[in-house]
Amino acid sequence: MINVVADVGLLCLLLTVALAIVCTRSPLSLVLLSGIYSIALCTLFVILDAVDVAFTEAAVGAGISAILFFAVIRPEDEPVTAFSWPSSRAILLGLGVGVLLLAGTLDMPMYGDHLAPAHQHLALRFLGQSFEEIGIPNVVTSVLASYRGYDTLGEVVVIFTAGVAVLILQPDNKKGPAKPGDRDRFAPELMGNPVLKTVLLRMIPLVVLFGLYVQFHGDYGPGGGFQAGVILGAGVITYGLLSSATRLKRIISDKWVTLGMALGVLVYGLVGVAGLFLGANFLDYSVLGPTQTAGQHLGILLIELGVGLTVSCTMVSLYYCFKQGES
Amino acid sequence: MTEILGSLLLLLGVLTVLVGGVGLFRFPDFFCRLHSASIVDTLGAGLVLLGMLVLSGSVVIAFKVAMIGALIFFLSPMTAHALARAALRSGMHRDKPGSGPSTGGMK
Amino acid sequence: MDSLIPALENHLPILQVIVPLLIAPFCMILGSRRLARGIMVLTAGIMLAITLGLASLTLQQPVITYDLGGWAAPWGIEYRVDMLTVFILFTINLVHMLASVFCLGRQDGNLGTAARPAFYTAWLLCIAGLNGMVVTNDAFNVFVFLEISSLATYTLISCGREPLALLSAFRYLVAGAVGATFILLSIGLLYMQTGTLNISDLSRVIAERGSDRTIILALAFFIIGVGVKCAVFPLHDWLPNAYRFAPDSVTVLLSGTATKVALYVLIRFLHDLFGADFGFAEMPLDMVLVVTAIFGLLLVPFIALRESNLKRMFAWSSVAQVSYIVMGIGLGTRLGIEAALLHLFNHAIVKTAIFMAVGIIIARTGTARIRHLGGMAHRHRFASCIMLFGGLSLIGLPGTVGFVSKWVLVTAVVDKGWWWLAIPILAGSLASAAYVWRIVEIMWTKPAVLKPEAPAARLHWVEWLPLSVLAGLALWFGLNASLITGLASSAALGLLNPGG
Amino acid sequence: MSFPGLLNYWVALILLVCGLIIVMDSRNLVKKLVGLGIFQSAVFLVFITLGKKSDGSAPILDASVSVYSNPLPHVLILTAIVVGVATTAVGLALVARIRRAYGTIDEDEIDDRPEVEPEIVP
Repeated sequence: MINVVADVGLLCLLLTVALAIVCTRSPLSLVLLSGIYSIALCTLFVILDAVDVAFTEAAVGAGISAILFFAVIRPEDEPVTAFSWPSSRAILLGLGVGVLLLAGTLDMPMYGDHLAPAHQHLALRFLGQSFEEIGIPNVVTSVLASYRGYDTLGEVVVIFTAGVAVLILQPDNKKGPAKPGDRDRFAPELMGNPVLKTVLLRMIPLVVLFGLYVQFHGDYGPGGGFQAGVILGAGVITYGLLSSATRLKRIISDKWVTLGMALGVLVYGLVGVAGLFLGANFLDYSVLGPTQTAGQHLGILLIELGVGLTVSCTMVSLYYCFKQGES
Repeated sequence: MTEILGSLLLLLGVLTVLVGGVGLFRFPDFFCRLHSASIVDTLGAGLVLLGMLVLSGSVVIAFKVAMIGALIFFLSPMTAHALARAALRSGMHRDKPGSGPSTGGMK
Repeated sequence: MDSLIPALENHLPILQVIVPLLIAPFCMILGSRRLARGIMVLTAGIMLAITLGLASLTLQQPVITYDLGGWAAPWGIEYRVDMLTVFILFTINLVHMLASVFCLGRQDGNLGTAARPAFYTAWLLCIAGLNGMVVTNDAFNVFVFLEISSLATYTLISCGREPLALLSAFRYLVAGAVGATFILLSIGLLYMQTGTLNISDLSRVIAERGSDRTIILALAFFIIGVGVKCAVFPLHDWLPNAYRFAPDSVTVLLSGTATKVALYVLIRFLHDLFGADFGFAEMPLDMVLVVTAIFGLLLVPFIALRESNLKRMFAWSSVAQVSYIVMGIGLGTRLGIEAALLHLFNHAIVKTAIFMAVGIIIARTGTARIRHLGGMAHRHRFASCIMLFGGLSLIGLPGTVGFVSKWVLVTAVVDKGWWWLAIPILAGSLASAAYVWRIVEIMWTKPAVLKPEAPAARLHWVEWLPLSVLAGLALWFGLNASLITGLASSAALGLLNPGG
Repeated sequence: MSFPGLLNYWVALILLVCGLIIVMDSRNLVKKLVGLGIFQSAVFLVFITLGKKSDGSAPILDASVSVYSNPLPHVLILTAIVVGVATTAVGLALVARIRRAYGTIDEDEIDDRPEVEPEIVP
């Protein structure tokens, strides 16, 4: 009952924020609104039992996306009028499409229906047998890393591709490396503020610790390589914001970041190739250990490390690249 | 007993947040609003977390809730500080409501 | 070593994809542009070899499957190779091989030194994603690899010299992301009603349960989503500018591979997933596809005729040619698919050659404006002749490959009883003759507009070799069509009767 | 319990249309990307809703729980969210470059500029 109330309430919130976004023109307000939207969506995902997804949405929607958007928007983009209705042509088209789609939803199974076809076929085996076959309690991790491990390899490659893309797109810095005294336009208020520095610098080890916890606890609870990578990356970026990107680059240079990005994909891929050499199919972890579950455990541990490495390095690389574009 | 105590704390926390939300709308200028938002945020979230702490059955969950509480205790005032400082730096003053740079949808 | 080769044979389907996928990050680590280029061509060669290996395997065994992670089909992700797969793999890997040789001679893009190896990494990721889409038999896996190739493609396009390349890439990104999300939604709706993601399994379950409104909705979303990726006529908006502003080598690669793979996914999903009975008997899909195709092939040539930029003119022509392929798919018959496949192959070869020739001319003259090209044919004979030959093939003149596929298409149309469709096909060909003639007239008969460039740069082997191979193939398949028609027809047969 | 019924899907549908309207109607490149995010999130909502079982709990095996929601849509959406943020990152990098090249992120202002092509005198 309480779930349903929360579900409906959050749906209303989502609709309100989405409508506000349709009518808003100011980029700053848009980014803030989309952050609120993400948090609402993430809470809704918890209500709908998708804790891993909610975790990711929180890290991505409210975290990375917002940071990236803030790196791109500028005060001079703010329009004179902050609010405008969409054109009537778009509204009409949207309404038309919406009514058509509404008719298409009528055969769908109801909310929470136990007999819905989606719960019958594949899901039965994942829920019923994954513990014997893989031996970890978080079924989402089992499916993600083993049954559909190849999709996850694809996912890591997508992140890597985005990292490569942003590297290619970063403007060539012809002025040479930035001087140590350069102000960080990314977050000017963070630098040289004793309060922030005192609190946040002490937070960084905790953030890193939390990241490692999420990395290695993903088998038993929500979390895993992706979320851990985002958290670790956030910890490193916080340091960059507090001192300066130049300082951070002296500790972790661009080259190492790029290397880590590529290495993560290679780790994942080579775990798969190891299966080939041991006489099994690509990404079959069962042959990696003495027993099937031991092999699956080892394989999942390794590939999650690869995911974490690629994601965290890509985060830092994104920060460097967007930083570069500001000079 | 613990159940009643926990529920009371949760309720109190929610009410506090609600009051803060009203303050956010009713106060005249940026700094008053910030005041309402930040103090209430810390107290309200703290009360809710305390309620959850009381209600949580296991030590592990209680520990995690306590960690979240500690995090909010440190970070929430800090955020308010950063916001206030940013506002002050960009030329917003208490005696001139609504002054300062254009902030999009904000008045 | 002896034991490794038969073992490798079993793993060919996965090697086709993971070889480029894992070499790409390796390329990035090396960080050297020269090495990256060498590796890129080498990888292209290996991929073509793997395709040929797969082709020889499919001759013995019509369907090869491969369970990734060792999980049996509907639970894990499955790779599935049959004649049709091999046909498409051969097309795109052949084009990729030649395009990467061609790429060696280009100093494309305004890239910083640090970003150069990244360009080749993105190139490899793009082709890896496309190969992954072809080989997989899992609906969601299609989406994942579609996104890999798309992200890499946006990046490659944005490397173009002019700043408008950035805006074109952005517009393609938005259109492509909307299309991919439609495909994702379609997969979600299918999963909602069937509980499975494997394409063969999906088709079995749909056949058992029968269709309902949700499945119809899924079909509609799928057609729109994949239509954006194929640049089917009303959804083609991103293509002309993306092709025009992309670096020359990227245009060459994309025109022969990206839209072709999207068309393959369309064929695969319509027949293997939704089932021809559902799509063509229950739903009026044949009418929808054929009507959009008619509009595309009749209207687009007129846009091309008014185009002032050589590269974009041929990009428009690609939109028109896609319409012929869509018409073949829309017929839904065996002959229709055969015609679509033939045209797909021919267009991949011919358009790749044309864009190579265009790239060579643009690199020499420094302009792509059609009115600047007066008299160029006499200065750049080889490239201009190839362009002319390609243009004739686009029209479908007898003796060219274009004739073969259009002939089969007309046969298919008559066979289906829709003989009146032959009229738009002929009209479309005449219209394309108009824009090809315009180029010929300017390049051969008009006086030179531009001063001759300093010593006319000779053609490098990386320029004439791929061009000659493509022209040779086009000529050979045009004169001796039986081999390629045979392949296309058995691929179509394998699609429609998977058992026999 | 049949109350929410198809409500989640309908809301997802409205969000989908909202996202589409933003993408089509907006001329501001940043707003387009925000719209794209909403458009994608609507699809995420469809997937997650279809995986929900009433009175179910998160698919983390535990002796005290008997009904679990369907884990497969969660896996798919995890991947899709990551793909979405990757697209957004590439899009924003493009926007940053477009701003450097044109000094604006408004499509109308960019389209208004005449196309510069090397004009060569014969």
